[in-house]
Amino acid sequence: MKKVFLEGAISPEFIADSIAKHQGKHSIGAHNIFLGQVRADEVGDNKVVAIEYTTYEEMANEKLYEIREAAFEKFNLTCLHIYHSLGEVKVGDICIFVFVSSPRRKQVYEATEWLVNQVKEHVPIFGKEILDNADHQWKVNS
Amino acid sequence: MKKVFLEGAISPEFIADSIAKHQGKHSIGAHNIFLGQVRADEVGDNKVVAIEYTTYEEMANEKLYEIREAAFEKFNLTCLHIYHSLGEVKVGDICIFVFVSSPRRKQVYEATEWLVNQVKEHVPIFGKEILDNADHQWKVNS
Amino acid sequence: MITVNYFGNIAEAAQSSSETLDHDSMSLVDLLELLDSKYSIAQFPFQVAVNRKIVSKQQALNISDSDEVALLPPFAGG
Amino acid sequence: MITVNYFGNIAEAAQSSSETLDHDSMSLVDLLELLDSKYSIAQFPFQVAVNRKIVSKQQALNISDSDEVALLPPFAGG
Repeated sequence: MKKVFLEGAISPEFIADSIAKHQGKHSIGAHNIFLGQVRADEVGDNKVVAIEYTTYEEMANEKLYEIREAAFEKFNLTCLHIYHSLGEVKVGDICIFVFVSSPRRKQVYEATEWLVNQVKEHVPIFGKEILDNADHQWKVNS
Repeated sequence: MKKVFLEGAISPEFIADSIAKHQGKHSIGAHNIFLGQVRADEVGDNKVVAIEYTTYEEMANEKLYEIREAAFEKFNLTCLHIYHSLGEVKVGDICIFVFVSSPRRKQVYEATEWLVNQVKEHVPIFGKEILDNADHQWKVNS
Repeated sequence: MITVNYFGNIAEAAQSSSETLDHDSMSLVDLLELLDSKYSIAQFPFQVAVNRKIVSKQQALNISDSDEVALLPPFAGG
Repeated sequence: MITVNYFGNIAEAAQSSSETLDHDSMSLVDLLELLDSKYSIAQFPFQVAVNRKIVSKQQALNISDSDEVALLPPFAGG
């Protein structure tokens, strides 16, 4: 089982490394990458400055395994990777990285979209939005 | 007018830099990235080892400008970038990089797909597939 | 001993991320009533997972010693 | 003087990426016939761009001095 959860923000360098690792696979013709970035949403007179993520990791890993298996059934993929932050991720930083590779481009967009939606709907991850006045509120996916 | 054409392969570091440059824009919540990677396709008994790209650059830039404008009309995007290699790109290396950013994720997948298809259909780029026996053939998009 | 895990705003209300209840066995419905009497959890939207599978809060399910119960507020990944 | 740009396998057939023809003005159809007589371009699939816009090969178009003509094989970007 691959590791999905990383402590803190996902760096551009981590993403570059992941891309580089796929350059030895010469059957791949197309990659699609989704990145979620923490937005400075307004909450009344205040602004979100960071999100603190927690998870129910044992259940999350079971769900992620099911999602991964289903994706390989559903789409023609060479490989796929899902990474999600835990702990604090500041505004402008990246908290989710979904990476799909296939011989041809046709299905990669849909596969990425499907994976992101599955993670949002079915994986027990919780987000505490920290505001600039030090208050917080609990994030709910829309 | 932004520069689209780059000499040689597009490196993972270049992609990481592009991502990092968007981390100061705090209205962005979702990025989608498409990468095209040169495949070692079989051609009879031989294999593709590289593609040499050329373009009719003046016309390509006009077309790319139209495509960019149409994309901003069509989708709710904060920004978009298109990069394409010229010259030799070896198997496993990246020859096209399309990068779309938006406040929310909903449209980013479709926007990327649309942009990649527009570039493939309407931008005058030509690809000479170099085989491992030093022969070549001219690539045609499917 | 039944273990209950709390997350998000429910962990906040319980001031704890996990606790072990001094019961060997009880129905899920009774367990949720007990927890509501302690932490007023009924005010929050949440789902229940038993042994890492989502179950209905009304399900006639007996929770015993080795079961792992979790109260899960709305998911917010991504 | 009409400038014609060649790309891909047509540049290969013409052994050149661009040439200037010693004509002040001629129809597109005549120009394409002239080029076919020189390089047998009719064997290749291609589109024609005049001043960077795709035009039909049959279009009744007069090509003159300042026009930029290009013969474009199938696109292969990406």
